[in-house]
Amino acid sequence: MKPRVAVHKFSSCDGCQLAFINAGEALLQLATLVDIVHFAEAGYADEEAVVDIAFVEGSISTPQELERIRTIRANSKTLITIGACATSGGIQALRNMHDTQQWVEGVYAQPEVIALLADSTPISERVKVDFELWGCPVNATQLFAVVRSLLSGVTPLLEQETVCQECKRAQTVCVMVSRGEPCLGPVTRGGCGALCPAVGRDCYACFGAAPQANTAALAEQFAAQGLAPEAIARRFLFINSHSEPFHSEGKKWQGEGK
Amino acid sequence: MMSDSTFLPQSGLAQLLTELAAGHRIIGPQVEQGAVQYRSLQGAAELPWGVRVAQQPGSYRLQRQGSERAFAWANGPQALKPLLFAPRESLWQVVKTAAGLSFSETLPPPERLAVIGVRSCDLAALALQDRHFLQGASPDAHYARRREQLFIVAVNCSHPAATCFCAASGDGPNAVSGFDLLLDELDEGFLLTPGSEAGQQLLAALSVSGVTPAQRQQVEAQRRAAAVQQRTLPSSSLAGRLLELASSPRWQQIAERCLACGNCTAVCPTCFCHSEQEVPQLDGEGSEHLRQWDSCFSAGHSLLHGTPLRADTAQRYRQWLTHKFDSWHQQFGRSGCVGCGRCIAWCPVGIDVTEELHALCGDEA
Amino acid sequence: MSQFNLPHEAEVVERIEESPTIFTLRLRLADPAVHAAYRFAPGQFNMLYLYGVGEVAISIVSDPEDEQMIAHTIRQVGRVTNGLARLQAGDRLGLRGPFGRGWPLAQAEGGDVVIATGGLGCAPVVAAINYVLRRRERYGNLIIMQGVKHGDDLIWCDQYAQWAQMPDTQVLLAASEGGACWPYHVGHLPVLFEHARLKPESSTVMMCGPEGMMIAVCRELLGRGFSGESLYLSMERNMHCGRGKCGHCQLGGKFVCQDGPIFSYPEIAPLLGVKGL
Amino acid sequence: MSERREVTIKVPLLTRVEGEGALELRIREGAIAALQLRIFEPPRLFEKFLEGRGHEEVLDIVARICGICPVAYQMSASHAIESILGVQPGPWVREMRRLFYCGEWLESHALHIHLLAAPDFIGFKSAIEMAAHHPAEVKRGLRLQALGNKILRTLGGRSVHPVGVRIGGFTHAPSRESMAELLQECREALPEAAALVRWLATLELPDDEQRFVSVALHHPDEYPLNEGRLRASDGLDIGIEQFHDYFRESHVAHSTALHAHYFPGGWAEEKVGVPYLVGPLARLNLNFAQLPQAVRDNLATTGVRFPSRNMFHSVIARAVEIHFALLEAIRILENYAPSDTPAVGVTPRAGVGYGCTEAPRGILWHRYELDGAGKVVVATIIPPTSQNQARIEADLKSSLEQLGLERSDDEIRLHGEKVIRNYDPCISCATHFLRLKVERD
Ligand SMILES: Cc1cc2nc3c(=O)[nH]c(=O)nc-3n(C[C@H](O)[C@H](O)[C@H](O)COP(=O)(O)OP(=O)(O)OC[C@H]3O[C@@H](n4cnc5c(N)ncnc54)[C@H](O)[C@@H]3O)c2cc1C
Ligand code: SF4
Ligand code: SF4
Ligand code: SF4
Repeated sequence: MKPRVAVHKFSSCDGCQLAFINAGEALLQLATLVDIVHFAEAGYADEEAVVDIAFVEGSISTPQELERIRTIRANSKTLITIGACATSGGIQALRNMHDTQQWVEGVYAQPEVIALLADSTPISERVKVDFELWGCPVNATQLFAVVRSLLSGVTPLLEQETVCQECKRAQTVCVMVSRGEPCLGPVTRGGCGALCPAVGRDCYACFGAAPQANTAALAEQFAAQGLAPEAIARRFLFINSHSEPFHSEGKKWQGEGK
Repeated sequence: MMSDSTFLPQSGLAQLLTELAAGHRIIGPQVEQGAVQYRSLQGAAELPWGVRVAQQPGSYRLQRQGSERAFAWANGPQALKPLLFAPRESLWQVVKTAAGLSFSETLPPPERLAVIGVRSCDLAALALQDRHFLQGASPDAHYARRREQLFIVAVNCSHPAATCFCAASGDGPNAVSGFDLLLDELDEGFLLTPGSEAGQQLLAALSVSGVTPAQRQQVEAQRRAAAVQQRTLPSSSLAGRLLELASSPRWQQIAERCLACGNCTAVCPTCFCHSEQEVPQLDGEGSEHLRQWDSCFSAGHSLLHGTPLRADTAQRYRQWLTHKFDSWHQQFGRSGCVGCGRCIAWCPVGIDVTEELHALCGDEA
Repeated sequence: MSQFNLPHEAEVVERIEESPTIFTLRLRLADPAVHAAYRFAPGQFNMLYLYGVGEVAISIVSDPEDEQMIAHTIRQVGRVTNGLARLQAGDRLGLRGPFGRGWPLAQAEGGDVVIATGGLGCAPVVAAINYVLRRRERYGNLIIMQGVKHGDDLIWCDQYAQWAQMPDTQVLLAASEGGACWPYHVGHLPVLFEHARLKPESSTVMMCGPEGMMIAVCRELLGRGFSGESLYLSMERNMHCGRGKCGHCQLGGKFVCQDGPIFSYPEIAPLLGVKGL
Repeated sequence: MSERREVTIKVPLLTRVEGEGALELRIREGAIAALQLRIFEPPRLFEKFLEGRGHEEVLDIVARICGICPVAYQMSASHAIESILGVQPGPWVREMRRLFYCGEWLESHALHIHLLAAPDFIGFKSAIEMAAHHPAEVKRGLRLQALGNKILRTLGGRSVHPVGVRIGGFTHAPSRESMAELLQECREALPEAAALVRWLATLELPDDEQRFVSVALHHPDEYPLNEGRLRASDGLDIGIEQFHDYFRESHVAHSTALHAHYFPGGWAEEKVGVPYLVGPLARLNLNFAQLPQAVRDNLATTGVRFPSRNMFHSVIARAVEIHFALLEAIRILENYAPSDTPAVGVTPRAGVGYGCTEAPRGILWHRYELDGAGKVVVATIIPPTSQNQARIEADLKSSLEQLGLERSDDEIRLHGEKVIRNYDPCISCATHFLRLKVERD
């Protein structure tokens, strides 16, 4: 029996499910290996289906979404979050540091129809998650590796090392050391292939914090290289602002700016 | 050794490269992405003429000095390591058929490489990697394949960086062996010293002349000057000493600064740790077994029964420093550090191994 | 390419369920010539490759003179071992090896053999026990001591009972928390030394288990007059290549995969008990 | 079937669109009583959290509004901010931006045609099912999509949320080798693009003549991507900074996306605006003459003529733009040389700036106000989907009436979905957040 697979979307930009949609022939191949039962963008709509594997993109930011994710959890054997939104609340979690309701009231003609939860939260704050794939967006390599592992009946392997390791293997010249750019690679989880330094810029941590990230030491180094406290805060409070240790580190420097 | 040297005027460099190119792909230093790097070299014009390098802990900057020299820089971010011990490569493949599993080795295609500009520290590192990968019951076929094809043109360092301490480690700045041909660069040309049969043959094809006493004197002075370096190592051997310091509070202090990013191990020309990885095809019909550089700073490096044995950064930093400067003696009969200073310059937060060693051993730098 | 670099195809001939999480695979190399040429010593290990997933280090438990089969007893602890657990007779896998240095069984001949193990199912010593039992005449007494944390953790009860029936063989079991029905000794493994017929001058001790336990055993036995040279420990570290190249298994200056996994006490004494080494 | 039935048709989750939306339709007494394209994509409030961020962060933020057209967001924002900072990145950057945009058009259009729209016209539930019967066409589409993504990766590091752009240009200049490889692949794909146009023209597309206003950028010398004046098919011709004088959005309760309307006489003068069309069909209707001859010649063989009032010619317009994008990419790649200065430096200063570029789905309008430190004070972003939404509802009404409201629920539902998909709505972009004045009907 082929495993049944669903791809669900919550508050997001659609970019992570594009890793499937952009996969070309691999997508067609995937369809021969699993039964895709729900994947709205690809043309399959059976949201309530019971599945073996559910991929979830997007964060939970409305009461309806909260209801929906609970149903999905109940219907899914293995639930995997894909991307920063689902895994850490994503870029829209930047609103968590503000009074969102006030924003909405001040500007929408009929704010009562805009139902938003106070925070944009990762899936794991609402229901149990089996595996989390970081990245804004995730890439096809990550996704298909997980699918392959599950097809082979083994636990997926998740990225543990820092972006620096990938950067060095690509033999990219370190932008921090050679140009003083405030690169977040040393505290960021690998998986992207160290894209940013490869195109000549600093990493902005879209793959989230690496395990045991020493953000304090890196922030001190940024400060020593002349970055203003408020700018240091903004670096940590960005794509994954809702997750630790980025949240605390950012808040710490935000305080110092005032 | 300078006795069998000859002189090649600067204009002769093109000839040297042409001769080399006859049998090899030439790898030479070039400025790319703001650093001097080993890349495929098309001609002498691509060399980093007039480039110097200022290095400090956590900092590497190119400087244009307008001098007439091509090799007046200290080392770049990578040594010979990536050329022989590839950052990521396939070891073998397996195909699944009805009959079973069929394994096949994936060796790199043979390619004759000539590298020009190699420094003495990197030759010492190469010798260590040779020992690690080529000796023992199971020599590494991938490394061996590349190593057999390598022709080395070394250059004595005339402008060591502030991070260099090859004089202290005993690996430089002047090369004594391990090269096919050795250059000492002067403003008007090069002193050439052969180091192998192949190097001798190459020399014979060049229009060289005898070395004048003035040139000889200049080279001698240059060699002496390069050996004057700022950084030092603790005066007595560290064999067995660091392990005894396993519970020093210093490790915890370093861990507060260390990012555990692994840059130091990646740029280190002797570090050999790698992990093996399986990359199966989506359809399940075949799979590839790769290896890639790993670091003792990564969690997976010491994983045992699901948790890392070296749980925190203090233990990982201790593993790095202790292995490099102490356990290495037991494994290879010498320290694993060749004094290139890369881990100092390329550490994003500028942690300096020489400073840490002095502090740990309780003596002054 | 050598058998150390490239896996050989092997076939699962038999799968034996030892406990809910421990199983034994009896393997035959697919190429008869390769199988016939395969030689190993007890205490050595193979890298077993699960197709499309990865490799793990597993000791060989079969007898070196068993020309039919290479056997491995495996405990399910993670990704690869859980996957290996699903293999059935007829399935294929990859095998590289043998690697490492085995038990000093030749050197132990003529004297007593003392086995001290702790924790759950210690495969490496099973190879040594079986080796000695099959060549009973070459050895003196065989003393098998096993310590577990809780009485329920003891597996292979039948196996211990069977061994206890063999001539000149003593089997002693201890649990730190025995529980009401635990018929054996209560306490850490060294409590068994009171009951063991130990002969410090003519014994070889082979140990396997958690490092803390092995250190305690060594300390106790040294106190009882055993020489350091007579004590052997089986060490465990993360392993990828199995051939002393990948660097994961380093323990001080040792590569556990090739310098070990069996070490004599003096070789590694300074390294024992250092946290995070 | 009775003329007097009262039916409610709901499509709770639209498939094969980007983002999530629904359609609700009430028919009473043979007439449409209510019709709502509901966009329930939660507002992600980008304009708000852009406030206080540095100008150098804006491109990484706005890219995340949409995974399918991040380049459009990055381009509109770059132009707006550069106009404030008073920098002109020069011809190299201009060309590379056009190439970058070609990559996005190629990727987005090929994705839409093959994975989202074509199954409608051929009668499949999904492209995956269609691939079993039409492997050559589907794989050709996937190849074109992949090539678009490769262009994006070469310049931007990755195709979704590219990292290679910055205010002032690009973070790096791709190597000659990588660009030569792209050129080769574009040349190989060119005949496939031409064949795609011809293939789509053979499909049985609904004949759906409608009256609507097309709005697009127009540039005197080229087919519009990054630059031009705003034109409408009724003769409007304004600078992009005048957009808000003629186009305004309002909040309707059933949608989190704002509806935009066109006020032909100027917003200040008029009470009621009209729906308008942006996107490939509107672009082609207003810029047909700007297309390269080869594109026009190929199209001529099909008998399809532009300007066109058949809404379903949108899908052909997309293919035509793929053909154009490839030719344009080839032209740029043939002249490629790496630049030492892939970006010009910028110094912060205060001001207001506008950017309007042609996203695959139509004009994407940005307005920023920066403070003296170069930080965002106010940001306004008007994505194409919210501009098309009123038009989609109007189209649905007219198409369904034309189809015949007596048809079965299934037929009506299917046709409604087809109509919506034809706009390639990008619901994820429903982030726009009106801050100034709000109109109540
Ligand atoms: C010399 C030696 C002999 C061994 N003999 C046996 C045996 O006979 N029977 C048995 O059940 N187990 C044995 N082990 C332990 C066995 O290798 C691990 O249990 C196994 O590697 C765990 O892999 P996993 O993928 O299931 O677990 P995970 O926890 O998912 O491990 C992930 C990876 O980390 C590495 N790793 C994790 N734990 C260990 C470990 N303990 N040792 C080495 N690498 C590890 C492996 O590369 C493994 O694939 C032996 C280990 C060594 C070093
Ligand atoms: S550029 Fe960034 S990711 Fe790369 S090594 Fe330097 S700090 Fe690490
Ligand atoms: S380098 Fe950093 S910001 Fe760039 S893609 Fe990778 S993780 Fe994301
Ligand atoms: S010493 Fe420096 S380079 Fe090495 S892991 Fe620590 S921070 Fe990274």
